Amino acid sequence: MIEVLYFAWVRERIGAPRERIETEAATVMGLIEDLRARDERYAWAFADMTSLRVAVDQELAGFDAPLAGVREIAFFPPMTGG
Amino acid sequence: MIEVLYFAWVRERIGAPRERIETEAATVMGLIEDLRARDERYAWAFADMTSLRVAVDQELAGFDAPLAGVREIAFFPPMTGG
Amino acid sequence: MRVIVQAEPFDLGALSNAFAEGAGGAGAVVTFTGLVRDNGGALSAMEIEHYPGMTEKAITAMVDEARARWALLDALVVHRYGRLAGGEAIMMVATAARHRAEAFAAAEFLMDYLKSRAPFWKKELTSDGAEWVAAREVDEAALKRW
Amino acid sequence: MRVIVQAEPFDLGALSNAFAEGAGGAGAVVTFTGLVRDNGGALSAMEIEHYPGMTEKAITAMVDEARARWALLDALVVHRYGRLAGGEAIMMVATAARHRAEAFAAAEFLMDYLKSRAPFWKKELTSDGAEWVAAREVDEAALKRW
Repeated sequence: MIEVLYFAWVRERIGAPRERIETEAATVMGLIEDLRARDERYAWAFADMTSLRVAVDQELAGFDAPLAGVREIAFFPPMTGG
Repeated sequence: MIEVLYFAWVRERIGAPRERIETEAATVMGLIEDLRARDERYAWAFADMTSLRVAVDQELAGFDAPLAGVREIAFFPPMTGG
Repeated sequence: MRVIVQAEPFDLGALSNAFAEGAGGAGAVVTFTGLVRDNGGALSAMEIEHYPGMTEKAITAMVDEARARWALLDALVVHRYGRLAGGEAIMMVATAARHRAEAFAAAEFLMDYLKSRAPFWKKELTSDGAEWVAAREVDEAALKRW
Repeated sequence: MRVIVQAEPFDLGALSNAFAEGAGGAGAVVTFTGLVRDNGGALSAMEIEHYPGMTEKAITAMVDEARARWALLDALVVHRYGRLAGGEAIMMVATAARHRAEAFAAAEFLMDYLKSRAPFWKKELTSDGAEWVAAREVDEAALKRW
């Protein structure tokens, strides 16, 4: 079970700030493909990968990051703080 | 008659903050040569031209600046504000 | 070194004074303050979302990186989240060093990283509706100079 | 736009708050504050001489030049003269612009010019005696980037 978090318009498209997901995917990209297949809300949220960022256990990561031992994944658009 | 002002160690070497000087010199450099010839305090103050700066009527200028029509000349070391 | 993430407004003046007084041996203090731009009254508010848990960790890592690059005597980062009105201060950065070059460079470095690597997202609320602020290419490009 | 040359101490915090509040439409405010470095207590005081008459004129010309180069919404320069104790603020610069790049660049530009082109001279008063601060080559070199 992985805790999956969504922020900003990713959260709005999916309609939830977080959820617990059971996955057999080996990487972040595998998880995204699982989610896309699940529902069109996910397909919409993950449509444009260039405007998507991911954090694995609260550190920025690449889509090829492995999921083994990971507790928390977050998906969000490019940051706009400051 | 030109009002001549001295600042920082130039003032200390000459021993006065300002004086009125009658000069026939055509340029700032001519005035410096007049002053150097006058007294060793001036010779000491104007010994190293690379560490000397001049303002003509309150604007930074070169040593070749003409004196015609000038009311105020100031001599000082490189600025160290900020 | 202090990192503050809060919903409440902060007092730029009080924080600046305390920072300058506490920066023993410093000759230079630089502050940057980011404000909600009030575009002729068109912007009514800004909503800032963040990622609790990751936010302070990410900012602390940036401050540590700044300290590794420049001889900083002190650094402060404050960033708000939640709803802010036009003209309100969103965040501030302060750096203290012996000379100005280090203080300026560290403040700009922290700002560039905060803009594009700290988990904050801004939504502009105007009379036309709400819209997520898009990341600016110039902000991503700014990271390349460090 | 304001240029203040005074012997009295100034309140960095109060000036920063007033500046940020008055900078309508600004998204970015940068301040720089120069402090008398207290070298482990060895420096007892600083004496700053200036050229009344020329000082405000020279600083105003620098601010005008900064406004010509960057789209500044506001700018402030405060510089003290006379005797200052270790840790006291010597001067400050504040700039306001829509985006941070302009505010940072203008503040650094003003600092570089103030350091080497505004008629101020500093004398350090230590337990070893009094000594005029020598101009640093790095400060003169800093002007070349603009």
